[in-house]
Amino acid sequence: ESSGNGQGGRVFAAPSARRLARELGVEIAAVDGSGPGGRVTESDVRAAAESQPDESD
Amino acid sequence: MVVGDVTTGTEVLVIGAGPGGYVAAIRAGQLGLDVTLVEKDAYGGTCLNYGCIPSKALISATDVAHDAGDAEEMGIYADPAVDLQRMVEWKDGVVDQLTGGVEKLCKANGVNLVEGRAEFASEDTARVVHGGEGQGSETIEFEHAIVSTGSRPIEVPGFEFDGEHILSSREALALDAVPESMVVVGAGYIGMELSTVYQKLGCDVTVVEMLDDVLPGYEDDVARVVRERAEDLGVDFHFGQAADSWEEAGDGITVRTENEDGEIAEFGAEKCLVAVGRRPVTDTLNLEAVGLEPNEDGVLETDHEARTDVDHVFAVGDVAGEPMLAHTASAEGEVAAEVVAGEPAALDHQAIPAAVFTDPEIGTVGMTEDEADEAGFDPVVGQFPLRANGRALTLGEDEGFVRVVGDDDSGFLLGAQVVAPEASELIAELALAVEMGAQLEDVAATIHTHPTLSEAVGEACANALGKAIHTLNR
Amino acid sequence: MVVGDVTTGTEVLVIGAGPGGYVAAIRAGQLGLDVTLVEKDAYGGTCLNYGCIPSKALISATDVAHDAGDAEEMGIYADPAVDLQRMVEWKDGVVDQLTGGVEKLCKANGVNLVEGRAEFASEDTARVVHGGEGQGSETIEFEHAIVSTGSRPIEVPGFEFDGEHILSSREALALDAVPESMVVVGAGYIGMELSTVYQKLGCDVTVVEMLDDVLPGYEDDVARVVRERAEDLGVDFHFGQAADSWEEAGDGITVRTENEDGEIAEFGAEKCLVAVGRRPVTDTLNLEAVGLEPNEDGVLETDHEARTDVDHVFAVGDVAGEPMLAHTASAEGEVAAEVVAGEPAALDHQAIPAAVFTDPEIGTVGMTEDEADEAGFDPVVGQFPLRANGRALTLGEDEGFVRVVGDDDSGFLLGAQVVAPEASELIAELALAVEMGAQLEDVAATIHTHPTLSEAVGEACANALGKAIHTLNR
Ligand SMILES: Cc1cc2nc3c(=O)[nH]c(=O)nc-3n(C[C@H](O)[C@H](O)[C@H](O)COP(=O)(O)OP(=O)(O)OC[C@H]3O[C@@H](n4cnc5c(N)ncnc54)[C@H](O)[C@@H]3O)c2cc1C
Ligand SMILES: Cc1cc2nc3c(=O)[nH]c(=O)nc-3n(C[C@H](O)[C@H](O)[C@H](O)COP(=O)(O)OP(=O)(O)OC[C@H]3O[C@@H](n4cnc5c(N)ncnc54)[C@H](O)[C@@H]3O)c2cc1C
Repeated sequence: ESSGNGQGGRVFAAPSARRLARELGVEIAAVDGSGPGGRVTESDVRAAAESQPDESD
Repeated sequence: MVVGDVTTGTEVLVIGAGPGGYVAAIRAGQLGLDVTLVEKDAYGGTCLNYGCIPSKALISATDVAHDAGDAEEMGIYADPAVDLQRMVEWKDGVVDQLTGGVEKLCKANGVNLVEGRAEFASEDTARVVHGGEGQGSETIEFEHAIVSTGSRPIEVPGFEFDGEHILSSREALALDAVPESMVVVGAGYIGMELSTVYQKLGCDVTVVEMLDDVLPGYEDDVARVVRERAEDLGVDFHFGQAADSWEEAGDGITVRTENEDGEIAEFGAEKCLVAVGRRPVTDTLNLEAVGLEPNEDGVLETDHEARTDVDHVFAVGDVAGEPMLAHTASAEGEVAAEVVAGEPAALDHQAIPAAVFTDPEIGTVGMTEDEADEAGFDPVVGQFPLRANGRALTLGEDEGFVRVVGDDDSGFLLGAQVVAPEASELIAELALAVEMGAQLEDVAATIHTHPTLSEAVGEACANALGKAIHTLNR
Repeated sequence: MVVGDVTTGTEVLVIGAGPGGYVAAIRAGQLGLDVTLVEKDAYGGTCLNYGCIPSKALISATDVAHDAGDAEEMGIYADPAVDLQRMVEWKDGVVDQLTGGVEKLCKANGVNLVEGRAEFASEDTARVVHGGEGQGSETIEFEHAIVSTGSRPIEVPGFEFDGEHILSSREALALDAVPESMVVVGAGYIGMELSTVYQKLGCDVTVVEMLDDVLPGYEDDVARVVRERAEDLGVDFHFGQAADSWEEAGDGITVRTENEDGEIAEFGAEKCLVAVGRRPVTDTLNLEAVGLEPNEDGVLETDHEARTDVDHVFAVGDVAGEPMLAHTASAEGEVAAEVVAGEPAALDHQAIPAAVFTDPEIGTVGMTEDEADEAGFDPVVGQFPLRANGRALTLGEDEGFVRVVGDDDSGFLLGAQVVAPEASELIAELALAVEMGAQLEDVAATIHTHPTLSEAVGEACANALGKAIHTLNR
């Protein structure tokens, strides 16, 4: 299995991207990163938020 | 209702003003919450009054004297005399400045300060008994509570702290004269920091430790650097020895230890410092009243928002368990305050650095090679010896190394172990790197100022990539 | 052809074995290139032999003595005696260890070492005259050349270095006794570092500087912290004074200076150190032969690949101009070697940190607030005073601050100015942050170990975001 985001409890993303994920309600460990090595960027988080079904009622 | 009892209300009640509690209170105040902070003893808690700050003050001051007395090679001839009482007074001045600052910052951020001991009275009230005779008490209604009551030293059976013969770290940081000799029970970080200080001050230190090396939990080669330096300073180590009993003997005491095979050894000394760990303070809070029960280690368990099993009660710092470190306490305190204020905060830190202020210092963050392996990564390791670092040589302190652990597939930096002068500062760059999800290459390609110790950080990362300049690459 | 002349060939000829040249040579060797490194004097260049390393060695050793003699407040009583000759010998030992290491690393990486002075003979040959009488010379045919001949101190007219009365930094780092008094011409970083050392060693130092403060190029509040500390130590400053002439007087000399209005002032001293800047060494290379001409400042101009106007000739380090720093030289050396080897390397570093080893130290990286403004950013500034940092107080060194400059729109960290103990190490984290394109929030959200100076870095970033804990936010 290749290493990547979420492996071994590690999230490879800057704190600013992780905060954005929390704001947008995105589970960052499940986001595929487009940055170097698979690092999750803010735009990855935004893209994940847009493609995510709206869970609010 | 007893005389002098009043009832007040608050949005957030914080119990305990250590680095967990006071930071939570200040942050809550910044976020516009009505917050009350109760402290029974001293602002700043263990950390500022009896822990981090006093120990680092004595370590640094001792080094000023010791280094000058040990520098003939550099052409420096000195025989410094140390007046420990005055050193401790200076340390107290540092503490006062910082605790005074904490009090001022709390007030400036609108925190209500209450002096006294708090315990829960119901799900949403706490009773505070004010310090001193006849000072009365009050009942505080709260919407949210943040428990930050910290920890206290564990006592070894038969070695109750008496402040005269058997000392805790707190008392060892406030002696008015250097003892001739001292037995230190426990070679964890507190025991090792204080053994080093006292040995450098001219005390004959003997360390007895149950396990087979200093600094359990640290890798062998890291611990070895610190142990060998302590041995060079004259500290006498006895491993595999459990403290058994003690008795007065002449002007001092005899400490008896027992090894695995039941063999008894005796160590004479003027004083004995017991430093075998710390335990959360949860027994004096009447936790049942709020519906909480600590786990078997006395810890209040919390989730990623620092929340306990009871929704409106949070726990931060030592009382919430390992790692029992001041900066963890503060980080948790900030998160708890932000969560109470409705912010999307979480304890999702990837990197909690830790430092040990021995000689040389240790700084660690993230995973070791073994941990990376267990977590399923393909670890690649880079290392750089301090003796190949120009700045270390100009400081006359060239023992130790910087080691970094990365993932070979992705290049991500997973952790680092530093044993070096200023390791506590060097770990900051590596913690940022781990926290940000940096790759080894990011650190290796960053220009490091010459001549600095931090060049060793860059080179260790370069070494992992097979392109260090000042050491041979594997 | 003269007697003893031979012709050899090499893929890469590196001229000068300072931190620019030897790093280029080692990297070229690592990349499998056939490389020849010519050095006329000593491996390690100015940096290891007469610059960074000797100065930092004397600064650190002096501090060991000075700090102990100045710590009564901490309960430390000492009156250290310094034998400068022995201190300089110790320093020489440090230098030998490092230069020996450089030589070994070169050999281990397959670098051909040639001792002698090189000059270009044609577009693809250089002539090397070996050191010492009758050692002969050789002609080296090269495919690529990397020029790394460094810089030398600028002489003030009338103040030719004589090693007795008028010293350059090189000689000031190798005295065998502390002069009673010294006039230092120039308050740049070299002048300030050495003034501080000599004042602490008991010499009466007078600094004369043409401009109106110390450390031209640094912001006022940064320079002020260093100047005031130097004044407290007893250094006597005279600004707006240009060195005019000198003459012998009794056992020493009288230095005459002139201000803007033509008024003359006189300063008596045992010795005079002139430290008014450095100029690239390009005049002894016979550059015309290879088709190159330095610019009016003597600099060999280069592009983002460290390449000169002549395609197969590169220039790195001081000879390629500002910033004249050892780590810039090394970074350029690595890039030049990689470009020669066909790698896609470039001098695209976003962050070149710089340090000044005064008391306290200065560390800077990236943009100041003004520079950010001029570059069209919307600067937001965060600052944290050292006197609110616990570790600084425990070190007894609480002057200075950490300042960070970010862009308000994007949150990106653009630069930092640190004046603090260990500023040279603290800047490493900030350099990584700037290099990686980190946001203020990334650094602020990273947990910093307690108690460390690096907490001030985190708090400065938090302050810029309005959420520092230990200082009031604007
Ligand atoms: C010698 C020593 C050295 C150390 N060095 C370091 C170091 O270098 N770095 C590091 O990170 N950590 C260090 N630590 C650990 C550090 O001190 C703790 O991790 C930190 O203090 C935990 O903070 P806290 O807020 O959880 O609790 P504490 O700092 O223990 O504060 C708890 C506060 O709560 C108050 N309190 C308790 N019960 C009540 C009550 N019922 N009502 C009102 N008030 C109450 C207490 O009086 C106390 O002030 C050291 C500890 C020791 C002992
Ligand atoms: C007192 C002092 C303190 C300093 N402190 C610092 C500091 O703390 N940090 C920092 O970053 N920088 C510092 N510097 C600056 C630093 O020393 C230079 O930036 C650095 O040495 C530049 O490296 P270089 O390789 O370009 O040149 P150099 O180190 O100058 O090396 C050039 C080499 O080329 C050789 N050479 C010249 N011409 C020829 C020739 N024709 N043939 C053969 N060999 C030749 C010379 O002998 C020399 O060894 C300091 C400088 C001084 C003087």
